[in-house]
Amino acid sequence: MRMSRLIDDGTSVAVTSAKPRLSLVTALQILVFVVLVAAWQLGAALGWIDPFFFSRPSDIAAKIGEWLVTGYLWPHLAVTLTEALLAFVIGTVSGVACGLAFARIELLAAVFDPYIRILNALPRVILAPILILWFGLGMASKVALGVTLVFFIVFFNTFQGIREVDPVVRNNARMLQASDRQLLRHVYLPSAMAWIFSSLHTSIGFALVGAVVGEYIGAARGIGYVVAQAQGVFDTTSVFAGLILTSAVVLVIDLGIHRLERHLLRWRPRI
Amino acid sequence: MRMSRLIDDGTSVAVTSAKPRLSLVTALQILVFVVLVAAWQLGAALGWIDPFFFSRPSDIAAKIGEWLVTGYLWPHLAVTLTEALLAFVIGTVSGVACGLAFARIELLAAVFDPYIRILNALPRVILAPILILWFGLGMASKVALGVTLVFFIVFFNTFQGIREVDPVVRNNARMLQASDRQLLRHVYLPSAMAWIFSSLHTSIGFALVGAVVGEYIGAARGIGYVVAQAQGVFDTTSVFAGLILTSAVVLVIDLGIHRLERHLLRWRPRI
Amino acid sequence: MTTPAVSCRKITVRFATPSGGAHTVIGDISLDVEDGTFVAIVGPSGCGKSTLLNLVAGLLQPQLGDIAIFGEPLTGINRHAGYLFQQDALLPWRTVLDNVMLGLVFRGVPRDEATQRARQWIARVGLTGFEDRFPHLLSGGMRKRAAIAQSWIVDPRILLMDEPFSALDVQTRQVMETELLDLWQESRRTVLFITHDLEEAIALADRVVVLSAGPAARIKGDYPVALARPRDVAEIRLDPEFVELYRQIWADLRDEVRQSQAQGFR
Amino acid sequence: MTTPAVSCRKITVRFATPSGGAHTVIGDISLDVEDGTFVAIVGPSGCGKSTLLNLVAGLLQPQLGDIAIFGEPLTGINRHAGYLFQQDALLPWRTVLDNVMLGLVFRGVPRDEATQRARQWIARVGLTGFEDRFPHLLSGGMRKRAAIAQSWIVDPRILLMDEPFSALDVQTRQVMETELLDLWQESRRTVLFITHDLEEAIALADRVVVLSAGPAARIKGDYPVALARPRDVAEIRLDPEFVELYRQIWADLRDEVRQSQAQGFR
Amino acid sequence: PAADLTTIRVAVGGAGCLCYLPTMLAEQIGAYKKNGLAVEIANLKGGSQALTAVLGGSADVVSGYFDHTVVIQAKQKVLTAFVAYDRLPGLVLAVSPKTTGVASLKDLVGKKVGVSAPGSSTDFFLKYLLRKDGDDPGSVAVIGVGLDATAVAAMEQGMVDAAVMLDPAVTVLETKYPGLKLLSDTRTEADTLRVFGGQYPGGVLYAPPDWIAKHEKETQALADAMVETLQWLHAHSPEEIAAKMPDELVGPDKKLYVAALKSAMAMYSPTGLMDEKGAQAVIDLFSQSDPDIAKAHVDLSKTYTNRFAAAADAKLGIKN
Ligand SMILES: Nc1ncnc2c1ncn2[C@@H]1O[C@H](COP(=O)(O)OP(=O)(O)OP(=O)(O)O)[C@@H](O)[C@H]1O
Ligand SMILES: Nc1ncnc2c1ncn2[C@@H]1O[C@H](COP(=O)(O)OP(=O)(O)OP(=O)(O)O)[C@@H](O)[C@H]1O
Ligand SMILES: [Mg+2]
Ligand SMILES: [Mg+2]
Repeated sequence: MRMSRLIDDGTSVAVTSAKPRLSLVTALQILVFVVLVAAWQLGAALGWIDPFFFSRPSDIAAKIGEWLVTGYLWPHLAVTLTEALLAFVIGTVSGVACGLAFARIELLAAVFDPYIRILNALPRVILAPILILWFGLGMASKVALGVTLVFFIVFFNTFQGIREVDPVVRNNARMLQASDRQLLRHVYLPSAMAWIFSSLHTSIGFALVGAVVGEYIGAARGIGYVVAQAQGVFDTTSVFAGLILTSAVVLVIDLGIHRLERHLLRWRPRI
Repeated sequence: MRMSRLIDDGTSVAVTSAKPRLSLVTALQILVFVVLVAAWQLGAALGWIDPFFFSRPSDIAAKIGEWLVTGYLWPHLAVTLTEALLAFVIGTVSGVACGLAFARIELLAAVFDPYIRILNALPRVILAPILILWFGLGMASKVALGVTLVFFIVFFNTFQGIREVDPVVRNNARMLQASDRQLLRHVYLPSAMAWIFSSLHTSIGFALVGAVVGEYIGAARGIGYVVAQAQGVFDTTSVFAGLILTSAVVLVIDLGIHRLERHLLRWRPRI
Repeated sequence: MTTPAVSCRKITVRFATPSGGAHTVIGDISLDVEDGTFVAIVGPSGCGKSTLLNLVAGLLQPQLGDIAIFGEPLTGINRHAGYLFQQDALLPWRTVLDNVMLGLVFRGVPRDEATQRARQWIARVGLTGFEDRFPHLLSGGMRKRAAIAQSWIVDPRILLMDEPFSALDVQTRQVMETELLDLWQESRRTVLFITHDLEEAIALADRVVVLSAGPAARIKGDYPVALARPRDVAEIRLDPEFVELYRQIWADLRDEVRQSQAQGFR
Repeated sequence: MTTPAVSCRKITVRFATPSGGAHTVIGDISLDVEDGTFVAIVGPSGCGKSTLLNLVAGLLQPQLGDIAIFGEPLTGINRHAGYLFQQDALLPWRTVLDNVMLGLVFRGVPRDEATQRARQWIARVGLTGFEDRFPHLLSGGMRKRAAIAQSWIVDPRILLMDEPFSALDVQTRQVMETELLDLWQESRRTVLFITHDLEEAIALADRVVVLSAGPAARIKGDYPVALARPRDVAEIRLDPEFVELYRQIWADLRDEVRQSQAQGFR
Repeated sequence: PAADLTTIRVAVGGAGCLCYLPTMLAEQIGAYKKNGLAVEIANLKGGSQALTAVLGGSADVVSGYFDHTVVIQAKQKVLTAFVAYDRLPGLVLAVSPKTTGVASLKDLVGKKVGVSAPGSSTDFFLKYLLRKDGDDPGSVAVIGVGLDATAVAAMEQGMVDAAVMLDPAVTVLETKYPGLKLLSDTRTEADTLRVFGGQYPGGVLYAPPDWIAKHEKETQALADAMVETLQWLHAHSPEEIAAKMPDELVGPDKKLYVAALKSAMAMYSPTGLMDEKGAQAVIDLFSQSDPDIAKAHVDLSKTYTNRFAAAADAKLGIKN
């Protein structure tokens, strides 16, 4: 463990406990993947795992290949991703905005606190029919479902992040005559940034969950629709293929978030 | 806004922007409640809101009263709460433990990072059948569903919270010869506490969501079962009554979490 | 008589103790500071110097008593004051340059002009070449110097400084002291300056206020410093008048510190 | 010849600059410290003093060169050293008492004994009555004193101190200096002591090391202090030998600071 | 050209169920298009959700079980069926392969029985069977197990002792466990008559009466398309039907699908007409099970109309 990043000039001494090397990490990741998949395939072959319920990796791969070749998947994936991204953006923006407002306006926070908690405890999936009622069977209802999941995760973290601001730094900015807006922009937001990003990693997953579950409950297209249909005809392979593909896509989006985070939080001491 | 809590000795001067007074807050909370309920009831009476979809507050209150009197609700509520609490505890403990492990062991974090993200992006509700397959139709499958929701929220926040520890404080403890265990107990955990608590507020809600949704999909008792039954016969009143009651219970649990948080984080400067 | 820049009337400050009691930090202090004077505040560690500055800054409200700034009762933040905090107070997510120009940006100075003025100030505190560093990459003394530039650049009518130079080596410190005196000479701002270095206090100030040991600190002594201006911070320490004043205040201070130690030490 | 307590051989430290380049902070320094000696380190602000202490503490690895502690190459944390950091380093979630006894708790000392010893130390640094306060409720000087107690209580074989007394008023400071000398006299630990106060350095140390201005700081001078022990930190400043030494080192230091300013200031 | 087609949004509560097959088949054989309709089929998790979607205006027509039009009258809402494509309900009460000693309904007392969801048609069916047999419906523990893989898993693992199921789930189990004990199989006309004393409608197309009034032409077109489809269906073998269906509805096991289809063929009505006795049977069944429905005095004439199906039959020259 080091206090800070050092420059390694090649001639230098060995450095203890450096960041694990990239190639090693990749190798191990692949190893884990191979082991898991092999165990699954073997389990299915030996009858420990019932392929009726869990399918087989080889079948899933074949199914994914088929979808990619026939292009069957793209329109569904496009719909689901659009919904998830919209839910993510809307949920994040509103979560951050409300978190800021609540953290700054004590009366607001005190009065609405129990209501926010009640809403957070509502099982949204049960409310899905109501969302469909309000927003129809199209994208809007799925986006709404996703937003109800993302919002609270982002909200609670933003709220807490703002309260974590170093009082001395905040007072310094106030003495430098920052207006409330400027305080928000230059002090509260950057200070809460680590908190907000932490919630984004969770919430991108939940945005997708919202979209897929919404489609699963009622839709005419989207991955959730595909999965629901497959489940109806005991096509476990397609269920897994659909889930795996969506996860892969989220992984890519999350990587983007991670990049952004690294950039925006480059001012922090590296541990 | 004040730098710190002052003692008000009665004779003292007016203090600017003090914490909003408790009675005012309560009054406003009740006002908000009354306005919302009245609008709802009135909307239903005037036909703006279709009671078929949204019921009426008076009906809901009557239904809750009936349940309480006949005792119909208690066994269901008990089941759901047990599931939610178990999911909450298991999810939190495992989330914190994994968060700690990941934050401390870089290789582990690097290798499993994509897998954690993939799992987080899986729509659990679709996996509910698989959970039922593994854990049966009883409580265990609902607890498992709740855990899959709670775990990630707590995990990501713990992971980040640990990384937020002040490097100087950490180095100080290391120079005082803290062992790795001691470092964890005396430095990392307390430092991450604010982060962990922030995630607990979100996750208690999700623990309940997991339990109720699990029951909704397949169970013989529990609030989710009651709600599913009511939805099947278009009994919106019971749906809302069930949801409202559970939310109320979560509110009480969350209050407990809040108390604990206040106690454990009493060392922080009040803003 | 002109209205004083800062006027504290019978101020009392109490803090809650963990055990639920009250800890009186400042007990019934009154203090007037005329506009344009340089006041140094000295006193034992933990007696309430920073608390006093927080009061004048408007960051803390007293339980009893009133504070007026240029004759107006102080409510909320003191808009006339700049404050150099005892602790690290730079925005960690801003580079040195951005930190230094922050006050200008807040006041709506155009970015170009602000950048240019900030660069000048960075040079004055000897941080040229470190403009694009984030604070955690600086040494303690460098952070302090950046903070000095940050609070001086906006040229506030009242300058509150809490041990600004204690993290600096002797030479850099003299440079900064001279810089401060030059600045003050030009614009005659009101300065409240906390220091542990009595020599520094006398060398710089028009008036040295000695606080008594806490709890319930009072003003123990209030010494006018009649030394001629402009002063050379290095030379003046040899001035007999300086030495005499030092002896007087020191005697006063020593009593206080002794008392504070009697309460706390051993 | 005995093995030195600390031995640095041709140490070079570079940091990455934001622009992607490298900034050499310490350039090829070699330094041996015999066991039981009290070494003071002085040098201009930002020259690399804290970096040097981090190296000896094992918190930072040099790009080039080796460090040995009691003859053993240093890998990871230096288990023989106690470190009093320049920044606030108390655990904010622990009361003063808990903070002070932390090192003992880590070493498995029974709680009762640890508490008792911690209370003694709290008294020695004058914080009696503040045992159950959390750090953010203390003044800057009080926090520093708590940190002093925290690092001294475990009585490490090598004591690293980074500007321990600069936040203290003159009198408290003398009390702490005396305390430190007493402690050292008893147990003859090895001390590396960074200060900006040259008088303090000479009054306390066996040896004063002057670092040159950065970048690539080197050892500019290394002065043995032959003043008799035990010393009275207040009286010794009047000793002619002291004054002569001060003059010598000051001349040396001034050059350095001037150079550092020429690079940075204006 | 597509621009001339009227778009109708049809909500189905679980497109995988064979009971709804004609809805999808019509699309596959181009029956909708032929009648000037563009149909957009939305798949919902359950029949009640499909109904809610139509009442809320997010869909126009439900392809679902007739019994919902009865239940909903207790809530002062009216929905009218205009084509009945299933003349048998297709509900099967099967005993878990893990459970021994259940030979009749009586043996279910004190046991756990799975239904798709509490409060659903399967639930009511179970209770009706029990009551008819003279058993107390409260004496069995009802568990929601869904319709598809969950239900199969619950049966296979013995999490429930018996379950009310639909196809293809029943056929899946039957294939895996050839001796599967069925306590009641309303995929057959015989069992349906024994249980209900007449035909008992399953899947129908229904819509709010005012929608029908405003969309006479479209309703008729839907009825026409559906009856054509039924005719086509009975004129083809299960293999040919399966070949027409989209892959995602057939699933990975075509043989299984065909097998299920075979046992389901009798279920599909050739005419699309509602049997009045059957409709009355539904009302009776639900009035018995649910006091609210009994109180509501369901108006049979509002629950369905044979007007459109009769006209369609006439057009195609089908004799009734
Ligand atoms: N983590 C880091 N990354 C990059 N540069 C650093 C880092 N830490 C210190 N530096 C640089 O190293 C130089 C020396 O820093 P150091 O803290 O050792 O100075 P110092 O002699 O202790 O100064 P002071 O007396 O002001 O405390 C400074 O120029 C600083 O900017
Ligand atoms: N927020 C607070 N809550 C409770 N007590 C406080 C608080 N801030 C300061 N105190 C107490 O007030 C007293 C004075 O603190 P202050 O920071 O004003 O001292 P100071 O004179 O600046 O000391 P130093 O020279 O060490 O900085 C101390 O005893 C401290 O414990
Ligand atoms: Mg102070
Ligand atoms: Mg330093």
